[in-house]
Amino acid sequence: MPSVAVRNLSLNFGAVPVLKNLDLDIEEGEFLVLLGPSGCGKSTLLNCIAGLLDVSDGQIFIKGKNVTWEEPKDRGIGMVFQSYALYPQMTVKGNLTFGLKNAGVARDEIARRIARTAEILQIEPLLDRKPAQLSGGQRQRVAIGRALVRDVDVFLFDEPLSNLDAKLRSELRVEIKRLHQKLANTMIYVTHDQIEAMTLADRIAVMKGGLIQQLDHPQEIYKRPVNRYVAGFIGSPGMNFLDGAVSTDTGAPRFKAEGIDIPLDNYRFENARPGAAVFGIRPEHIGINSGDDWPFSAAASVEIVEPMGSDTLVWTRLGGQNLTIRVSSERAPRTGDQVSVGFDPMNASLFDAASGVRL
Amino acid sequence: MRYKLLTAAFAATVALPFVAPAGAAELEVTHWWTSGGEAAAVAEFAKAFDATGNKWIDGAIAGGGSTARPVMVSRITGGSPMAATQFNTGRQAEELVEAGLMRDFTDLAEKEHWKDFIRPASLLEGCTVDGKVYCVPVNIHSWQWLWLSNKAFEDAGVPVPTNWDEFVAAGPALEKAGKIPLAIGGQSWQTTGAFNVLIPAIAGKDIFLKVYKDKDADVAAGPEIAKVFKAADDARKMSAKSNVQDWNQATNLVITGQAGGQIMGDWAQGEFQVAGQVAGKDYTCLPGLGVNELISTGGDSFYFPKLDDADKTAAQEVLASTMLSPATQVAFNLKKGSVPVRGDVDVSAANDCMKKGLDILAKGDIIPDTNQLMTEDTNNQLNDLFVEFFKTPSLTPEEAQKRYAAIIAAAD
Amino acid sequence: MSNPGTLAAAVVGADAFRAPLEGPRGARPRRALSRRNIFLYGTLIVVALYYLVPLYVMIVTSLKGMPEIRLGNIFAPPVEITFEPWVKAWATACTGLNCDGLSRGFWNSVRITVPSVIFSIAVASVNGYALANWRFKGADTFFTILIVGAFIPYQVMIYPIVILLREIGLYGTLWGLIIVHSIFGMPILTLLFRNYFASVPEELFKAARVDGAGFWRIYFVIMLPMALPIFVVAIILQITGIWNDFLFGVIYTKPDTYPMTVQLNNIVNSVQGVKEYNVNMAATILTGLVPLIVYFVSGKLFVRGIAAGAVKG
Amino acid sequence: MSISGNEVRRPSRLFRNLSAKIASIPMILTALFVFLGGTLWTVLYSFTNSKLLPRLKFVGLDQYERLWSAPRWLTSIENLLVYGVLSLIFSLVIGFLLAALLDQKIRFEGVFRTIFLYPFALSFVVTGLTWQWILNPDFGVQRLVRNAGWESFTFNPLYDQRIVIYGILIAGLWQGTGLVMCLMLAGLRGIDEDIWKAARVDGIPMWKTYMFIVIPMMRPVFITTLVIIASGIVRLYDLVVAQTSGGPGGASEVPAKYVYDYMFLAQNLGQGFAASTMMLVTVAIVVVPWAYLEFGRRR
Repeated sequence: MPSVAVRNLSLNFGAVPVLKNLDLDIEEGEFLVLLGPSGCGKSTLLNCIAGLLDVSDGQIFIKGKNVTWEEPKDRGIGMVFQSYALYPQMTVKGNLTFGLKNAGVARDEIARRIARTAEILQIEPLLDRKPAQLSGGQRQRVAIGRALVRDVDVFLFDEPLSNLDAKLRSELRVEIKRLHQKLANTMIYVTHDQIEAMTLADRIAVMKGGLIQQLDHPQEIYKRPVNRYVAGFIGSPGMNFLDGAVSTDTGAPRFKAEGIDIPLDNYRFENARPGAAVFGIRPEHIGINSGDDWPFSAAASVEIVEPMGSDTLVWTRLGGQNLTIRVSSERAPRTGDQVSVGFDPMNASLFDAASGVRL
Repeated sequence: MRYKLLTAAFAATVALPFVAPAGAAELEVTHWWTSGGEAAAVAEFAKAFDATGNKWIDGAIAGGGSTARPVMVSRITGGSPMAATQFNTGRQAEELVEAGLMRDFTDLAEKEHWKDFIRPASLLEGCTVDGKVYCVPVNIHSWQWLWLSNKAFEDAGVPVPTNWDEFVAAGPALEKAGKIPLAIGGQSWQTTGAFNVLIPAIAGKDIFLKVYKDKDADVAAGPEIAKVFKAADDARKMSAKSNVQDWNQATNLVITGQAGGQIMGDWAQGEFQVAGQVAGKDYTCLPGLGVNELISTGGDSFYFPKLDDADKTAAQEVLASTMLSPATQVAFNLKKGSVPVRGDVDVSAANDCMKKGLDILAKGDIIPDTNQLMTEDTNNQLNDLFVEFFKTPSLTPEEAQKRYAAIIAAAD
Repeated sequence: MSNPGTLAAAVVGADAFRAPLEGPRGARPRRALSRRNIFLYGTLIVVALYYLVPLYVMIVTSLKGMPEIRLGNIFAPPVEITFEPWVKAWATACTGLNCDGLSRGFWNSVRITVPSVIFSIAVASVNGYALANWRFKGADTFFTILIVGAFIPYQVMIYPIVILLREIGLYGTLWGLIIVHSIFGMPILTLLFRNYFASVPEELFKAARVDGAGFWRIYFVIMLPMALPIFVVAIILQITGIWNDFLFGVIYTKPDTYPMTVQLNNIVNSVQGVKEYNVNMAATILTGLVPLIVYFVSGKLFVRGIAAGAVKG
Repeated sequence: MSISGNEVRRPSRLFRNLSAKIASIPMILTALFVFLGGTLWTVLYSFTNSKLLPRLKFVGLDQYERLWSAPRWLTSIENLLVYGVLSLIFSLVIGFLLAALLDQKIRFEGVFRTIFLYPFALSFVVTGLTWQWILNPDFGVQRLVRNAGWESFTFNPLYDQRIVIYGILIAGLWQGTGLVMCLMLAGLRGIDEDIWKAARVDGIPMWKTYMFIVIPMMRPVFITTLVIIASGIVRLYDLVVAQTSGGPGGASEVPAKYVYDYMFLAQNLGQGFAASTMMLVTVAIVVVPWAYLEFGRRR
């Protein structure tokens, strides 16, 4: 039985549809990330699951129970917010216990849960402080703690790390992952940061315009994006896209553009058809002067070199189109060099130029 | 009073061109005369003054002296004075005069022989500081009147009383007929006024003077005043249902027969007149509450702040003369319901009540007005006491008298 | 584009789970007349009635003749509508000898209100800006004095101000009155502007300084255009405050220049026999009309402006 | 390369921020000469026996002794206390409740808001007159109810000494709660949406969320509101004059009216100044520490 299930979920704000007939099943103990740019409906979906927004149509199940019309508190969820939403005039302890006291949980039970939560999150020294006396990272820990003490099966995270600086963000990211491993709860996590999504998720749901574009394991989404939108959204630096056309004139399919002719023998087509297409290849799948025997190789000129420490990004021009390549720093060329670039179309993705659907 | 009205008018027309200045000026005159009778009266001043070629700019401030006086004082001390302003005859403007802000009219007064025709002499004395004349008294007002509605008593089936005791005795009958026996407005000066009227009527003139002129606190705490408080206690019981604020609303209750009577100064007469009522027929007036026929000689005076403008300064003198001229005095006072300050004008047009007043005045049965005897400060403390006394049944006459005596003891 | 539904099903591959999942679907049913709505709107409507009754009484009374007022109750609608009280209040009601009603006071009020509003807001906004962005030593002390000054009853200050104005020779002039209004508007207005400017991101102010803009340039070019919401609040507060002022109007003007409120007081207190309630009410509405219109037209901006920074401590 | 040249002197402190100082001159002058100067002047002359005009003839504490033995002053203080406490409580409670109701995403919010706010546009004189009229026993509410058949109904606050101050309170609240509602509404709108969500997830009932979370979060709003209401209460004058003129029998007197009446009506400036000094002292005891904490020290 899925831990959380969403059936035919629709939500309209007035006449504006925000979520369109969504279906989603989340397994027990799974870490699902809802990923997308702002306005894609990911937070709205989370709020619907939490019961903070009333759905227009469809059903929501949590642990097999239909909670479509339940109050948030009765859904067995805990939620962590982007702005932490800590009650500012209460101490950390007050924040953690307020909901429990309201639910009428026995005093020793509350104490036990507080102790456990504080231990897990290592916030024991903070218990008597007020939120204003905490740093951003500490506040977020307390916010997580507030979800934790509820002792629920499903945790909802609404962009919990967006308000933190880069270093803290990566630290807390690890901590959330550790937390998930330790608790093994179902977690639904909303973010616009694809690195967070990739690092944390068991599965990622990439959303756009109120629809789930692709729901899959991170590697699968990374390797085999279902459309050009997903391909572009995932990965940093982004996937290279070359405009051209698939032709089968000579028998075997080839991708052709000005000055480019790529044999597609190794490519696993899902639905091959000739015509205008976009060829996508990730920067780390391209080699420079590697001497390997690539199915495709060509000469390109280096325009910009960006050292990033372990890796270096090389911006080149191939047949009038941009091509970004990630190489290890020892092998980085210099600006203005003529280099030979090569890759295996097996690692590439082909999309229909008009619909963006994977070919 | 020997002179005919005509003679007076003639005298005025002769006198006026004589003092009229070359340049006409606009003079702003502030006062708090805004009720029907008052406005009609002040119009007489304006008409007479405009006839001299100058212009009367009316600066009426409604709401009574309490609203108007702060405005007047502020403007005079602020250095933006009006050309002439009303105060009650007495000590209200004393300090403004001492501060040198008011014009000295001694020369004009001597030239026009004010001393000879203004009576009683106490009026001009009220305007005199260190032997110099600073104001023009324009009327004599007396407080000691009980105004009775003939209709109300008719409705109640009792004869119209002829004195205070009968009036008190008629109270229950009036009340039974659904009338308010005694109308008193909520403004504090009305209650003080009523009490001060009761003193000479109940305790006599000597006691009145001992308390207010000599500030004798022992007398104020004594048995005579205790009797007055007893009478005031009657009065407050009779006025318990009087739910109006302004004095002329109270008068209106009498005019319309909703109330039996009102203790109010002679200015109330103007209201009866505007309502077209006739003394003796529609209403009855009892000077001195019908007990002790004497009247006080208060009234209004005009003060003239010092101005820079020469034309206006000249016009101020014209205005002063105009206000005192026999014709204006008659016209003004008939409308106002007050008595002219001149003893030499014909007031045959006066009605019954005014004539009663004139007779008493001629007999010399007069007492000074409380405004002349006491500072505004003391008057105000008395106001605070009596407004509370009249509206608070739980405040006993004994307790009130104790507070009364304390105020008198502290008065200067 | 692939169908997300199929996709999810394909990934999970668990159609078997779907059968037992039963229960309500769709939006939670809400009746328009739910208990919550009855309570909510019921309360609001009852309270709104309480707020509207006086206005209703004012209007109804002003349209009745005096006999009808004396007989009927004040809440009854007029049997016979008459506009005479309005005409009288506007044009012919008397105070002393002046029988031109409120009409004279209207333009006087405009002449007093417009420059006073402009001047007082100009001064207070610059003050607030200086306090928020250009702090100097002692500024807060002066500001504290100013705030405490907001609690001083106006009456207490009448005398000192009379003396002050006399000494600088402005007593009885329009400028004198403008200064008085500016002085008494200053505490609250300065507080509003200070709070608002303090909430403007400091980076903006710093950027402008780096760009070489000085005190006045930053004020006029950067701050002023941004401060529109709070200016609306200040303007509304000042228009109503100054238009409704009685005390200063009566003390610092002359009969020729009496504002409308003084005329209103004169008309209402010039009782002739009986109180003409209908004329009083008409005069009252006429006097309150300008600030009322200001509120009806710009109430939304007022609320928005207050939300935009007025209430930030 | 040598780093030298004209030695730059540190500019005088006085001229730093010169424009700001010049721009603050009106405020400084007002604070110093009007509010501070005027106050000191008033306090100084409260020790004199000034009558119509201020004169420096000192009489020690005489004016204060007289003040505190004057029954009217005691009544005034009592009235201000009753009115002040009730007005504070009711305007805050009613203002907040109205704001909370309007914050429920209701329809016609603008209409309701305008209705609640419009009395604030009217002057106290107008407010006082209108309510005097409505509370008039012969024409207003009492008559209405009696006409409807309840003959013994008595609601006559303006002519009943015991309850007159409540009659004034009714009018005062009518006039003032709109602004309080407005401020509260602004405060409510400023509360982070996530707080509400968090409270809902925690299962905290709405009234508890308001009581224990939202209201404490609105502290700055409450303080601003408090300043505005309290300064209005201390200055309460016009409303009383328009509605009751202090009556009946002085039962609705307030300190500001005492000050005004003694300064101008009784022509006893010294007494008026003493009364206003007492008002100032009371205000200062409450306000100065708060203002100092709120504005003086925050850097």
